[in-house]
Amino acid sequence: MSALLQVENLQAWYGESHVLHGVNLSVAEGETICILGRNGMGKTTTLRTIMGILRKRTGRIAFAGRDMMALPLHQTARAGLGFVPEERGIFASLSVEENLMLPPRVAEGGMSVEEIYALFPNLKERRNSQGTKLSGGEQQMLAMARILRTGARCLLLDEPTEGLAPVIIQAIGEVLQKLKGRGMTVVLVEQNFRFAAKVADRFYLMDHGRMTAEFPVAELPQQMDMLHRELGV
Amino acid sequence: MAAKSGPIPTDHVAAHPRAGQAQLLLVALALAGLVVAPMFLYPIFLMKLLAFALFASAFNLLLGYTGLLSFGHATFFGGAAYFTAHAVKVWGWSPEAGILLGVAGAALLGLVMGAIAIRRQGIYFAMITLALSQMFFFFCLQAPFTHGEDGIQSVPRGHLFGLIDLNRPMNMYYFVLAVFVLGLLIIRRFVNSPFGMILKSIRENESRAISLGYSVQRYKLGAFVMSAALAGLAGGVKALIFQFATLTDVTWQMSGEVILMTLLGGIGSLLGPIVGAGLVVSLQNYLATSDFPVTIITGVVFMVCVLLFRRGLVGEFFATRLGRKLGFRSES
Amino acid sequence: MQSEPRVVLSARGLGRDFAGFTAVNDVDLDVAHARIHALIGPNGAGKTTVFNLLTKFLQPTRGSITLLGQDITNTRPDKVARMGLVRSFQISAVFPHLTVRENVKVALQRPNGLSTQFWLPLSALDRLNPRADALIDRLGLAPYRDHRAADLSYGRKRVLEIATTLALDPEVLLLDEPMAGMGQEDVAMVAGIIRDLAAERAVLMVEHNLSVVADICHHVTVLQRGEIIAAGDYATVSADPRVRSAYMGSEA
Amino acid sequence: MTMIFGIPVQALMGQLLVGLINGSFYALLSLGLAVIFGLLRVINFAHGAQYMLGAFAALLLLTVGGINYWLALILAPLFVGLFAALVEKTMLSRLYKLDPLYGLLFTFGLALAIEGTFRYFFGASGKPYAPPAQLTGAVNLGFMFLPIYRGWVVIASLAVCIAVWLLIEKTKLGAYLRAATENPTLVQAFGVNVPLLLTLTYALGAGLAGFAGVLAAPVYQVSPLMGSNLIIIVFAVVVVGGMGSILGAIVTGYMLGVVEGLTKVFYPEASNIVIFVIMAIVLILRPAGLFGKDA
Amino acid sequence: EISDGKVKIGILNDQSGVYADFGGKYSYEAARMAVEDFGGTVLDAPIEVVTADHQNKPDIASNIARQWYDTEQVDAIMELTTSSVGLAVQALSQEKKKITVNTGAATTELTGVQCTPYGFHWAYDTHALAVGTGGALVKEGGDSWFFLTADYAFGYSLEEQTGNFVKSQGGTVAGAVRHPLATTDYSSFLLQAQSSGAKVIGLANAGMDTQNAIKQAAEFGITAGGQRLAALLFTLAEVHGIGLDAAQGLTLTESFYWNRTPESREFGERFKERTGVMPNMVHAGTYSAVTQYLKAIEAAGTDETEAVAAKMHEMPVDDVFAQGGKVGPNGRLIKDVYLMEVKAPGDVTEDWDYYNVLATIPGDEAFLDPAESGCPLVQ
Ligand SMILES: Nc1ncnc2c1ncn2[C@@H]1O[C@H](COP(=O)(O)OP(=O)(O)OP(=O)(O)O)[C@@H](O)[C@H]1O
Ligand SMILES: Nc1ncnc2c1ncn2[C@@H]1O[C@H](COP(=O)(O)OP(=O)(O)OP(=O)(O)O)[C@@H](O)[C@H]1O
Ligand SMILES: [Mg+2]
Ligand SMILES: [Mg+2]
Repeated sequence: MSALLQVENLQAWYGESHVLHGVNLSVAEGETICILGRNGMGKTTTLRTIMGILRKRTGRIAFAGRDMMALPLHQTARAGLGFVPEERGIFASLSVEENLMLPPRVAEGGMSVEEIYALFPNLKERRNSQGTKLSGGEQQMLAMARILRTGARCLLLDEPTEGLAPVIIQAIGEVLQKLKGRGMTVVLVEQNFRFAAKVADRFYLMDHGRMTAEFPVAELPQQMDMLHRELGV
Repeated sequence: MAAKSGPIPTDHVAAHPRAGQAQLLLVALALAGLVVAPMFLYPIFLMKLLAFALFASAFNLLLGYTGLLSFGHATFFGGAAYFTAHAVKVWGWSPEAGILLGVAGAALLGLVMGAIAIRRQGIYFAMITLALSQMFFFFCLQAPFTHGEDGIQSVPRGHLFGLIDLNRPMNMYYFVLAVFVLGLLIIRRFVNSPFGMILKSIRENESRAISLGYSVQRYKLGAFVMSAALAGLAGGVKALIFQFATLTDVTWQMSGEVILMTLLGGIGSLLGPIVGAGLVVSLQNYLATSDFPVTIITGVVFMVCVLLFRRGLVGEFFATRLGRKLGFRSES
Repeated sequence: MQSEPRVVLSARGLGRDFAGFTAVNDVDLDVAHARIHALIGPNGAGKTTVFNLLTKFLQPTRGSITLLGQDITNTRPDKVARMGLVRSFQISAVFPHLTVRENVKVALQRPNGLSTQFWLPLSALDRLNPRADALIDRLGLAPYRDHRAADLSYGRKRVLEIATTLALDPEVLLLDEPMAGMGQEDVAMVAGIIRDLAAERAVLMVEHNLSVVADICHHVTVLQRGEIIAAGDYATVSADPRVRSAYMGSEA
Repeated sequence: MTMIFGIPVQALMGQLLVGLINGSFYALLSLGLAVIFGLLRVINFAHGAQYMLGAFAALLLLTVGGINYWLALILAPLFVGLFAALVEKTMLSRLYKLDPLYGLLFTFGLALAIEGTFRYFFGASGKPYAPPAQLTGAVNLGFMFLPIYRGWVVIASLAVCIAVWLLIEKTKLGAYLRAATENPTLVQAFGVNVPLLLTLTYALGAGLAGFAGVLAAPVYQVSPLMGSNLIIIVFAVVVVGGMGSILGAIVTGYMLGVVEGLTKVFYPEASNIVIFVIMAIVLILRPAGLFGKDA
Repeated sequence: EISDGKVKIGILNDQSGVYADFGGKYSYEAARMAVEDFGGTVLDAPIEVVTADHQNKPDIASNIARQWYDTEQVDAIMELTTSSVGLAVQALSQEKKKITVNTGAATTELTGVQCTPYGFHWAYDTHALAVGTGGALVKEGGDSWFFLTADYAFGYSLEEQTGNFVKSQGGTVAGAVRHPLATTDYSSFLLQAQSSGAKVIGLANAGMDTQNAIKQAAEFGITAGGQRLAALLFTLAEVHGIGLDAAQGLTLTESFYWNRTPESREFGERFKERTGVMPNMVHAGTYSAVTQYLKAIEAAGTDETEAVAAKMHEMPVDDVFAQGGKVGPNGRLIKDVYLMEVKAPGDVTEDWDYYNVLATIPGDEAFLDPAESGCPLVQ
């Protein structure tokens, strides 16, 4: 089975500072992978580069057999990639519901608004208030929810549990399981190792702009020492 | 509206070890240039340049270091020009007293306008200052002492401290140069003071500054009044240079012009507004007596500058390798 | 523990409405010297709003607040900060174009009264360097001392923010999710720092990382839908079935 | 005769109507400006120049191409919009990432260049443009003589205002645009072709200015300077209405037309600045403008 | 005897604003034409004409004037459209001891309280306009007036002088409304004028303001309703600018009309050849002013200011612009002015032939007696 998302020797720069030094990554269809790493190692940058937001980049990115390097930014989403940014990106000038409805549907199979509201009752209750008036955690929910509607095949989630109450984290874990059941592919960046361990099939460890280790969830017990050393888990 | 700058490269080109000396040398050269300039160039033109450079620098004190875009600075410049002109012509005050009155008047106007506008931010701040300055314009239009469209004409330059005859162009020139240098020194000290540091941090993140215990309104008001007073200094001097105070100096176009000068040169650096003012004034001066259609050229120059030199001419220079070697940092 | 902890910050009947929506209602809170007090609760429960009310970034609709024996219900936020109540922000708040050291010095210079002196040169601030560097070292930011804050990664920005807050040496410290987005190794470090700090001052913090709460907090207040549903030490609170279902889920 | 403040009621009604007519120009112009500002965060200083372009386009279409008013009413805004799209695509779009000041500065330069060019080729004092034969003459309303053309101006501008308002508020377009002003990259990452959207928006705003220009051509002298002082007043209208609020711009446009009209009766010298007085008061009391959402 | 070996005349006026057609580049052409007609040299020294745009701002104007005098050896400055500019440059020129001949500005102050020994006022002034338009209309029965006045000094003095003259002829002033400069919409003011019931609406404004007011007056049926429109400062150039449809029936005063005599026709045609437009009183006046200045130099045998100014005060003015004109001790050129009525579009047989000359007002009536002008130089 060939990979749905294939990244080879990806390099990226912010202005003159070189941040990614040859990232290799491959994600099979329906798989959930998790990128671990300390602060500032380039996890966010990896997602932003794959998404095409950071455009000063070299290497190869293939998604569903298509070369993504030449694609203009707005086509990336159309190709089926969905992105939840670390800083959430809730729009202040839009209401919660408008925020939710904003991203265009790119394919069939996204969740319906009812399903989403059932999943995140807070959002339903606050749906007419201004997007950025939500609490930090609610904004995080909204950012997730927004992308679930679009029917993207592959989600890039940047620390989706940051600032969330344990119940909600649990709920998101369940959502991810459910999505996996539907064949969704997920690239997760996480600091919350316990959460990641529950949902990921495979782990990458990132250090200074490179992937330094890769192992399936089954090998987790053997890798704990290394993780402890690298991350302080 | 704080200026955003593009992504900043983390690996700064280290300043050359003798960068400080190089900068000092540049400043000394520039000063020497200004001292001998009237031998080669028309002194009135040079004085105009200095007056506007000071005005733009005063404006930049607010925009570049506090992030407040005032669209009403003509009030202080033109208002001070009227005050000085009136004091000198009608009351027979000495030039230095007249200028001081202009400065004080501008500071007072700044205090009033600032106190009203400072509670608002960004474009709203700009709009309130615009509105208030339009009212001041209307006042000037209607008040008898300004003589409406005619302005206060034939303002005597008088004798500085009762001694130096300012009617002699060279005396006047060196007087203006001294005022200009003094103004710049004040600005330089102001922005590089602990107070300036707080202004900078307010511009960067206002609520954080509040949470650290700073009453940001007062700092902003302080900067506003300072900027107004210095703009008034420029205006008062201008009235003596041209022996004239007119409505032109209190129109919104004048407020716009100083914004242009500052942005063209580059905000947030001391040199930027001076270069910007120099460019605009020279352009106007050159085009006024040439055959070119003035506005087309001015317009195109602005467009080109905005598109190609976004950090302003000086900002772009600082961002070049040479600029960084000389130890300049584009600060905005 | 010692005899009677001295209450430095207290709120009575605190409430705040937003256009018909009650975000905080009838909250009583006592924060004591040398104690770490945690405020937890589901997202949107009103924790940040309580912070905003206490620091006067928001004006309460109801209730009163007392800081160090003085009523601050109608005091301006900068005044409150000068009285010794300083907060950090949930969404990272640094001065992006200042260096790490300058960020800290902005805070350090305030109690010194240096900040209004527009006639002094910047070098007047040099005497603050040792104290700034000490703080920076303590929080592990030494390698980045001369970097602009904007260039730091997210987690380090949070650490910097704490450093800046500490520079004021506040009587009462309000920390809004100080560990959110931080790597595990930093979490442990920051938790240690907070524990140290609390020896000489009161700390009120919002935190979702329950292991940290369990570790270092003396007292926990649980908020839901703007109201207090439980209060006590961690063991008591975490045993409360309402807290479990509303906040912790089955995990904790 | 009944009097109000020493003015006969009849005369006052005439003044109110006249104010409303002028208000419809303000509404149309501020609508375009509000669209551009609200959505692109660009303070379009070239708006007055684009208004003038619309009027000149109509004039040139007539004198050079023999094209009548009605066709010009469609063609001239299209032409102005196209020109604006070109400017946006090649130049203005590079400035979005920067502070809004740069957009202002650029469009200011653009306005100077356009006006200068027209002044160079057509002189400053301008040319007349006759109203279409169908709309000449006037009707006697009893209290005043209403030129038929002015009546048409009110109808046309109301219709266009409502259409644009519906387009932006009632379609998803509005949400895209508002979001794109905050974070264009993210919106684009959601699959929206933001650059195209912005180009079209700028063209729409400029086209509206052009439309107002054609409407104005038979009323005012068509001159390169006709728009130069307008921008600042129209911008004040947008601010009073609440920046980003399309409805606010429209309603405030009409309202301020009336207020200005009344000022012309009671204190005519101040009629140019009454808008600024109102702006200052509104901003002090209601910082977000009459219709703006609180920031 | 010619300083710096040449005679340099500066034409300083508005070349990009609302008065660009009123004077503008055409005045510069008129000046050059005068120099060419004069032969290009005076006392064997070449004559040069320079020009600049003062953008209607007195401060810009006095800057340019100062620079011309200080660095470019300009000997005299002429044209100087708009009163504030005229006054500023005349005052500066007195200080610098240079001659100004004003052909573009209207204010009587130039030769009144602010007169100078070296300042001349050539083409027209507010007094002539008041007497011409005001006086003639009262005689025709237009005895009640309402003024639309631009809110600045020029507007006031035009209103005041015309009003006074109307009253002195037995007419009344029903009211006035003062509009800000550069107002675009006059409908509100026109309604007020309409409801005042006055027989004549006097437009005490200039340039684009007058143009828009006239245009809108037609639209609101002012003239159709029986009221007359009197544009107090309006010339051929502006009539051409708004077109006869709007301007027909308008009454105005000019001191020159190209289609009045064979000489003026010949001059007009030559001027049009060069510029594409027929001259108005400002252009013809500038031609005359330059010519007279050169004649004075010739007569004085030097370009020294004092001597030339004396000659200019002395010599009669006889050229295409003025016949039997004389210059008062206050610097005022006294010559005939003409009351015109703008023809209806159907009555025009020739391009630019826009006027019927209704009356000729003799110079002594049109202009203030120097003795009464308030000029301190006149005992
Ligand atoms: N806009 C930017 N400009 C310059 N450098 C940046 C920028 N954003 C990030 N960096 C740098 O790039 C490196 C990688 O940052 P990135 O945000 O990808 O890290 P991360 O692994 O996601 O960290 P965190 O866990 O803190 O979110 C860091 O060293 C950071 O300082
Ligand atoms: N300015 C405001 N206007 C309207 N509603 C607001 C405002 N600020 C907060 N709210 C609402 O009040 C509620 C409480 O918000 P708050 O930010 O205090 O939650 P929180 O407990 O800090 O949550 P989290 O853990 O997610 O940060 C939320 O539902 C939020 O939407
Ligand atoms: Mg990250
Ligand atoms: Mg919160």
